[in-house]
Amino acid sequence: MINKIVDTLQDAVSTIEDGAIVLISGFGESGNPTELTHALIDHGARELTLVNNNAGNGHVGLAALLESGNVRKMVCSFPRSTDSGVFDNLYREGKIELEVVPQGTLAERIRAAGAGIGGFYTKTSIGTPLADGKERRTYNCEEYVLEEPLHADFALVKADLADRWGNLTYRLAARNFGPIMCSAARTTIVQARQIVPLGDIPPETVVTPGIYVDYIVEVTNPASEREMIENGVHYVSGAAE
Amino acid sequence: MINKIVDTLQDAVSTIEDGAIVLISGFGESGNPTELTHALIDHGARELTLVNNNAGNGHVGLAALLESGNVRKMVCSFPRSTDSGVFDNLYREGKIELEVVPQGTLAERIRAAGAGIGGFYTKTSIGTPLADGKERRTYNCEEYVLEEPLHADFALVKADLADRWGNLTYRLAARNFGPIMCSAARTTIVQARQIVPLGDIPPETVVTPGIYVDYIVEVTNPASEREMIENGVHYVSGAAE
Amino acid sequence: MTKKLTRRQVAWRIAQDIEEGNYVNLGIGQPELVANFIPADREIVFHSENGILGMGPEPGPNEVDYDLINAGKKPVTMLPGGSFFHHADSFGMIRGNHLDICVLGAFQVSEKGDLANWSTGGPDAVPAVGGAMDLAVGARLVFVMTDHNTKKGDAKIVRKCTYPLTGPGVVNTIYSDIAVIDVRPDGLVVREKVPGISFDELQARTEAQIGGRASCRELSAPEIE
Amino acid sequence: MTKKLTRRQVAWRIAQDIEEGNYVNLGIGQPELVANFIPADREIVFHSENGILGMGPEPGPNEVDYDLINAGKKPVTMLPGGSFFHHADSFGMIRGNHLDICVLGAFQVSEKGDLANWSTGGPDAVPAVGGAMDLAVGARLVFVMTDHNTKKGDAKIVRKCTYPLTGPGVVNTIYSDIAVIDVRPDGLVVREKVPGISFDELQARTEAQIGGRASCRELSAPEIE
Repeated sequence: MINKIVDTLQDAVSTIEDGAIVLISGFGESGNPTELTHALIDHGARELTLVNNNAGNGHVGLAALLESGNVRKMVCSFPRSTDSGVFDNLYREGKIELEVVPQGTLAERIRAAGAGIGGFYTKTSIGTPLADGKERRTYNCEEYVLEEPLHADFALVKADLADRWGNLTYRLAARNFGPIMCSAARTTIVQARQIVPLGDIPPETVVTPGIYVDYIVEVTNPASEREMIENGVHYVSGAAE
Repeated sequence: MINKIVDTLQDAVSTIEDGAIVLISGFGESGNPTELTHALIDHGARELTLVNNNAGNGHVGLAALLESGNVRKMVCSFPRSTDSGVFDNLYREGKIELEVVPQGTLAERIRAAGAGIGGFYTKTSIGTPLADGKERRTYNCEEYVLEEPLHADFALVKADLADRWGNLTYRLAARNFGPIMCSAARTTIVQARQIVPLGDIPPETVVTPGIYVDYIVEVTNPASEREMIENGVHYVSGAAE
Repeated sequence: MTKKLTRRQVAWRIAQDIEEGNYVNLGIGQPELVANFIPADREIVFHSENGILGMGPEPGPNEVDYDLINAGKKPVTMLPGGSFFHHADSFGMIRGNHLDICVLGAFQVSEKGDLANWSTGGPDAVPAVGGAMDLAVGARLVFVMTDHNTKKGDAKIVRKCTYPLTGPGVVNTIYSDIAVIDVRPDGLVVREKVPGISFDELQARTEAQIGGRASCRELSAPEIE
Repeated sequence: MTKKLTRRQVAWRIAQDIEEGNYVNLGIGQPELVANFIPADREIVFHSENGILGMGPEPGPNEVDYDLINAGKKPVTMLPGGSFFHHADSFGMIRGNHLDICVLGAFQVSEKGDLANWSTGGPDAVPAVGGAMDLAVGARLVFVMTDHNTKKGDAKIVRKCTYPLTGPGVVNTIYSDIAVIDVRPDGLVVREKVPGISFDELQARTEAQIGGRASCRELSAPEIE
């Protein structure tokens, strides 16, 4: 019997190795796999490359993972926020590498990796410093830049419902990067708010088919990063102080 | 008030002009917009280029449109079928141009047109005659071929539910080419089994967002091409004989 | 005396140029104000980069749900007819020219419609681009909402942008606090200017050459608190 | 006496090599038979190019719904846990190496694993490729199900394909009516052959050079009506 459900967050992230490229879902604070991210901090894999739209807030979730010192490189479209001091400091001190990618190009590169596309042309960034040094092509009298797929070793994704085959749905706008990240990673690890019996998700409303998912762990009441930040939480491996 | 609903099939197809490139949804007999296709025959636009996975069956729907003499070129992945005599004869008599595209490349070219991609690289067809004369690129030690987006003037698509904004759902596997074709055409024309009040389709289960749709006409009991073929129907403009 | 528009009045002015049935993306920050001033008889569908069509107004205090936020990460609501989709689909929608209008802020706009709005090129700044470059090339019409001059009085509408570009030749219309200026193939043309400023004064506050002296109309907006 | 396998027995043999939890696409025609012989204790997820995961068995006469067909355009059913998606997503799944196995028919397979299964290159034939080229490059393992020789007795397992290719170097294992042959970097290796045929006889019926003389085992299948 196919059963992708694992019992603990620790089990779910246990195969993430040093040097891995890890996609982390979420935008703002919708769709962040905070519990999986904290489990990755505890797991302690080092020299990671992370991919997310942003670069974390406060001292929880993605920001706490950055703060752990285990991240070598951040790939994102918008690292700045009102509360992105952890990343800002690492960057200014030269302790982390940054690759800034336009948001749509970031999404399309992830999608391309999942869909077996060996590169694509976009008009986005033509005429800007972000196109410097990249191959170009003229199509239909307009200039396009070549972008390559963004393959990853792991994806950490937050979903709403899941079943034992790994079929997923997402809540509201928390869908954001989840479906494409699930498809682009060699191993996809999902925290779902609720695991439901196989067949409970109607086949027309499955958003991520189970083929893209490897491990699922149920996190019934996922933390609000906003509330943690407001309460001054600093996540440190093994203990929230 | 936004209202994309039109009263008649005739109104829906009335802007299709001679020489248009027309995407037609469907695979086998699931998702074929048979009534819209017949309306296009009646409308009489000439010198059309059609895009569909196949090339029609019997003498109804797509096959009847081919038989009308109004089609200059067919773009598809698999024109042959047990009952594709109309196309076969046109092709053997040199009366129609054929562009054969691998099925996944066909789908991806349509998707690329809708998504503003100016070309993409696929491994599909490398080493085969279908890659002859096309640009290539090596990515990650493997060879890929460049494919261009497939833009269209019109799409004729069959959906299940629709609302006045043009949001769509599809029945079962009848989804096939519908969503990508809606996005790739300058004007998208939809026949829906049922038009529902705005808000009746939950926002998480909308498959085609209304932004991709221009006209909707309700066809409550769409014809079964299979039954028509079994009953020997030959669709001819203005009358089924 | 020059009667320049408030930001809310500029937002009002932009809203008048958004037509019934338009699909519109409002950039983060000031452009978000535009949503408040859409004429009541027009049905507009608002898009957000994070995968939403059909955003409604700000939620009431008991309706806030942080799984339902806009690109600016502020809570929003959904109108009947809205839909959710993933990020690749959302930016396919943007890049594929399906949005009628996007409204963006600007550091600089050039006389050719070049837009610079993501980086001042400072060596210490953390570079961050977000979806601006995609919106700039993707939307059918790009409206810029900006003060006409910087706080220091420098021109923001310039011959050539000195900041790194977001996109070349992408801007269609500039809505400033003192003028509405269209970017045309032959250069910038003032469509409207506020009363109390002469065309020469407007030119003096605009580094780029502007045309439309004879045809430009009055830019006015209702009092908005 | 050579006891060659029936098609259903070949399908059975292939089914034995499909593992618990595999995602599998069965090509149109003979390969579809494989679904009937999956061991009862293995849960397999079947994919169809037209946008289905989790296909179940043929429907009963009253369950037929022509909106639920497979790539061969035959009515199917859905298992609990199935899902629908559009064609671009379906072929993204194929090209993106997410399928574990696809089973395809063949006109010819070369000693390098080149596959020719879409065109005999005849000048009068209507060219038609469908999804074969995508499956050939996309699936992690490509199994070929084929008669060992043509009806005329010609070799189908050849040094070099004479028909136009579907994909170069894509085949992993050939399941014929008399042998199971793996395509390895150093050439073809017979894993199993039916009793009653000597290795030399098998080589004589195979244009390509075959190895595995010492290690090959017996190919057998239960009687299937």
